[in-house]
Amino acid sequence: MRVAPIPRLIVTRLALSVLSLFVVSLIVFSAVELLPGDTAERILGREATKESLAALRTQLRLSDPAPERYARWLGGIVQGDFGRSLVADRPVFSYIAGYLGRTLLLGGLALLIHIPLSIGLGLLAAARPDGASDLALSAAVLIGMSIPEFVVGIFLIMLLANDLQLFPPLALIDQAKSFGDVIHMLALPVITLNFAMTAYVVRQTRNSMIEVLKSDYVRMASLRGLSPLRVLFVHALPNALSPAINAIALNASWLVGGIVVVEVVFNYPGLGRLLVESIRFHDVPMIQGAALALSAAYIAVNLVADIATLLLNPKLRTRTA
Amino acid sequence: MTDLSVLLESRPRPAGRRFALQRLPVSAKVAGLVLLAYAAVAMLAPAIAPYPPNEIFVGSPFEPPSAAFLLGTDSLGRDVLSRTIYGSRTILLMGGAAAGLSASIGGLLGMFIGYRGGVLDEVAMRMLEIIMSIPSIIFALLIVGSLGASAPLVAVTVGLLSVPNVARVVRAATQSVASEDFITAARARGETSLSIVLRELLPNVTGTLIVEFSIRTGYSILFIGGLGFLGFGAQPPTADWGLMVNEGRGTIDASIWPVAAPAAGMAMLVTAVNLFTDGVNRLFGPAEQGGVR
Amino acid sequence: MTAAAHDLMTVASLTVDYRQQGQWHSVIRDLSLAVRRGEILGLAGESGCGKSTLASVLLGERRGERRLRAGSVQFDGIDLSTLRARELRRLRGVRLALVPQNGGASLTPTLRIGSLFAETLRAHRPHMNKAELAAEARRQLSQVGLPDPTGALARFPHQFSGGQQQRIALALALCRMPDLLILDEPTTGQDAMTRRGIIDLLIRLRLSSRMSMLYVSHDLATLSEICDRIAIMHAGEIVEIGQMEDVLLRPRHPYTRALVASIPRLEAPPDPALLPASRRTPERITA
Amino acid sequence: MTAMIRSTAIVPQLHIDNLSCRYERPHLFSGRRNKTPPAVDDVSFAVGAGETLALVGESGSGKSTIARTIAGLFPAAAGRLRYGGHDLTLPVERRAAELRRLIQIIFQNPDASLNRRHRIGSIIARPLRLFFGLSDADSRQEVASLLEAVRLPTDYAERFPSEISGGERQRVAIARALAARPSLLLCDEIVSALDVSAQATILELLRSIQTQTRLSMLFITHDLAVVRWFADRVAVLYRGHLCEVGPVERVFAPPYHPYTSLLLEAVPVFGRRREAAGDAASPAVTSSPPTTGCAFASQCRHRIDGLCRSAEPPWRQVAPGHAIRCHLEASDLNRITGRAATGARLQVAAAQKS
Repeated sequence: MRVAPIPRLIVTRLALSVLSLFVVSLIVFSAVELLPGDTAERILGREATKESLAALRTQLRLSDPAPERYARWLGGIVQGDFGRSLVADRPVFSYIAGYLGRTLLLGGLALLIHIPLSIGLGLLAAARPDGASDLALSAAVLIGMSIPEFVVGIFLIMLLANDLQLFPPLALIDQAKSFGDVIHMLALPVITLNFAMTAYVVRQTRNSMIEVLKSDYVRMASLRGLSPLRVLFVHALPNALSPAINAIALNASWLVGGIVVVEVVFNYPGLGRLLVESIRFHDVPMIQGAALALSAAYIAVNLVADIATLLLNPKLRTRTA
Repeated sequence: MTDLSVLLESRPRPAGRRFALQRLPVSAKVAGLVLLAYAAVAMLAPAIAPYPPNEIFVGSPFEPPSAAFLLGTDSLGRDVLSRTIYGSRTILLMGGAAAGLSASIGGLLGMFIGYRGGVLDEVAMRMLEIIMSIPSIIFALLIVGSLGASAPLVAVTVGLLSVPNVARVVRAATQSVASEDFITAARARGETSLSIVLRELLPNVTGTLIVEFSIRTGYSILFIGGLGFLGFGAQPPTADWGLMVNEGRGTIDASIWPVAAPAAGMAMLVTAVNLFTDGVNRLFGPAEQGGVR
Repeated sequence: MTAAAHDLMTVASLTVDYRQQGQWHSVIRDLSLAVRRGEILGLAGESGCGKSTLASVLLGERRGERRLRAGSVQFDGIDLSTLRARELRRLRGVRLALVPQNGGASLTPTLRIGSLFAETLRAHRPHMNKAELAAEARRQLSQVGLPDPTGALARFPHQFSGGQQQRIALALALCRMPDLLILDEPTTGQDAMTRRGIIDLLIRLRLSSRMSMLYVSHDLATLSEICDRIAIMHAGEIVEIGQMEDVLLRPRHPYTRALVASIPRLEAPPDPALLPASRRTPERITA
Repeated sequence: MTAMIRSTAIVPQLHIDNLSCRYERPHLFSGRRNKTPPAVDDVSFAVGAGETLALVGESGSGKSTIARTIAGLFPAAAGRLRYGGHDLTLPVERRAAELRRLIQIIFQNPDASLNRRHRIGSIIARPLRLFFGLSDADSRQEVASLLEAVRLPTDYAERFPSEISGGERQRVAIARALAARPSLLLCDEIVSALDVSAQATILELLRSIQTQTRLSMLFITHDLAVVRWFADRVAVLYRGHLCEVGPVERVFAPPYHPYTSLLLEAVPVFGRRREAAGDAASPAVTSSPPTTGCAFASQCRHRIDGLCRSAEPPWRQVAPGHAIRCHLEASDLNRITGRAATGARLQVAAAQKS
């Protein structure tokens, strides 16, 4: 009966992730089915004759039952064939790869700033609970969380890009020549994303740190005559971090969705903006590809976050019985 | 021996009983007043808005604020103040409906599976986990994009997408209450399941439900605003804040007001909701439930 | 011998306030007490009487919501209330140690038992090497009767039973052989057999080292097993203090009397009202 | 065997014959069931009218499981359970209202057993409405007299549980149980969470109520000192196995079951300092009890090697109504355990008494 808990949990999580992806594919496929018109009409446009439409339908086997078409579509995707974009008339796969990369770049940079910033601020707030800095920080992050990303983004553009000319208003990443350029261009979207994410982690870190500082084991550590630094960094911090890491994990997955709006605001050529535009143009293969890729990223982030929290918790790592 | 107990036992003083609302922190009370003001403005929109919201060229385009147009006019010469006032109706109605939908369905589902437990609970939780592992915004874009954007559809979609989150929290609260001995005592007396849920369980998860509703309201407003901004919410010419920001941002150099007014309305509304949530959470949240004594 | 030479810890006219909703309330009022060298003093009282607060003050702990309004706390002639943090730290663990009520919660969940011992030993004796630290920790753990001390070093606190966690907490408190050991309800909430095991350890310690101890508990029967003297605390004051036998067998204060009367014991029947009806008339006790 | 350990002096009302209980959790995906050792293994006893039977054991001995099984809150894996003419193997949902009324259970922690969102008056009135159909208005008088019966002021009806002390809360729980006019009260560690003064008050209260109503009680506790003067009979439970049953005077006098002897030694002697320590090693309790032989064998100081670990110990009647389940003969037990400090100490106490 003794199965090592961690590998078993990871396998369960992995299985669930694959299941989730499968459900996503079902949803994506059926949502697109609901779009007015069919693929043939979309390809040939409004002026198409009945005959050409019928010919194309037979060629694309559009009259097959939906489950059959779904299976065929899924089979293609498993082999890397996402179909051809109706608008760009290029294979979807090559298209989304670049967009996905850029989305991950933006999200990754945002997280890179987010993690130290929010944990640092949380610890700062916990240093003096209900003190002036705590109250000011709580108010600031709460307001930051309450302003929609698109508003933050637009006003940052107005202020820092148009008026002060510190940063470019649009994140035209294709024109970046050096890594410095990339940072410069992505500064505003990264700040925007951090506005929304900071509050939650700051609050979790603050609360759990306050809780941990009150705990018996921290009290006993200082009663054993350990130095304050050791009490703080060896006894308090590692235990306070796990709720914060949970919050970061939630934020990381939120990021995959939140990035859609920010990409549109900054005209950033990422997967989110691609999805929004494909839906506007009813570019079915592209919608499917982009939605699936974004969901896969989201699920992967969730999976990584889950496993990270599992590994950080000695109670889960070494369960007896 | 009875005297002994009088001598020895310390009795907590009966705390002055006050209504829950009175015990809210000041910030939450202020936030509550702001929310009431929003509700009043939304309800009285036809009476207080100086112009019909969608009437074009009541002034010339991009007029700066003046006595006639307190917040100026937009690119089509519509009165920004009137549109902003009417916009509060749209967002409150949609946000409230979405939050109400998720809190009620999620609440019922969470209580049901939390109380019943067993295999049903495990299966339901796995399903909720799968739904939650799909990013909501993609879900929403796909559904709204394929069925055609309309205010009710957006509200329902956003509401339903939050059901798993609410259900999970309420389920956990229910489970912790359901494992307590007063529930066991009720079972031992032979109370019906319905009576246990309504009489014993519900009063102990009401706080959680209120907090969840409050959280979901803030979340839904932001979500719906975002969808509106992307063009997947209420459609033109509706006075919708997200849509107004999107329409005005191209011409922000000509006039900031068509963007600033709805943006400020939105930011203040969500701040108020979040402050209120914070207060309610302090009243009913886990800290309070752990420390009732 | 003078009183100062006699007494290890002295508390004089101590008044401690707590802040609650902006107002200060006294939880300890004008309390004087001394722990003598080599004795075990029991401090008994019911929940909320201020005994845990007193223990915390005696450890030199300072809290924002608490203030010492009057009086002094001296450990071996050192005034704890004015001591600088650095100096206080040198006392703690080395000369002054605590065994808490909940041993399990007092062990940092993310650290292995070996690290807990190593850091505690190293905090005061930085030159010890790894092998010495491990050997010392093993010695301490086997002294408190923990099975497999070597294996225990590599394990996390949650992998032990409640009774074992309490033993580990005791071993950690003892690892520098403090002059004064403060025990705050160390057996409350434990099973009878676990309690017996911990009391046996303390008795052994008392017999072998004559370490001074302040044993805080609501359990008078347990206190009577190991204490030389007992102080009864009620509503922030010491109402009676004296030799264990005098206080428990010949209590004078009405509160002590009431408390003693309500303790269930095997040897003597309590108030006749507590006897089953079947046994109030002795002739019915036939085989 | 069952007949032997049943006291002959009283008419039994509650009959527990060969009860076994098992905690198991079905696994959703694998479908297999975790094989756990039974929490209660082949336990038999009876409680007569107006009698108090104390069920004594450490945590994990299965004593609470037995109470919950009698209350119909936990299924019996095997055994016959009867109360008067009623079958107790049915879960509480399928029991007749009359049976649910007759058996009431009181829990350890009144903080958890009273719904903090209800006023005390409404908590006590609930069984009145359920079992006697009294409306809230009709029950007001009855609630007041129940509060008086547990010696609480009648204006407590308006208070919430958080506004009274722990001992008072437990008295409210007792009042709620009494509201059903039960004939059997299951008391699950009801004083162990309370201060000693509150403990004494509760015990005295239960005693006086019992004198007035001829209530039967199954009193579950880990504290032998509490039951010494409170119970009529005692049953000692070790890891789901009954090891000794008998009238309280008999159980607290030699011969003892080796486990009872150990438990008795663990009880502090009030007002006498101990000058010698016992064996300080943490008892090597294995995670699961042995499947063969005596459950207590691994911890037993008087174990007979070869026999105790392999064969089930027999029940030995050492006096009328007093039975010990051990491989050792009564005379050996008397010689070995009677010599122990506790035995001597109790005999001293008995001598003082007479």
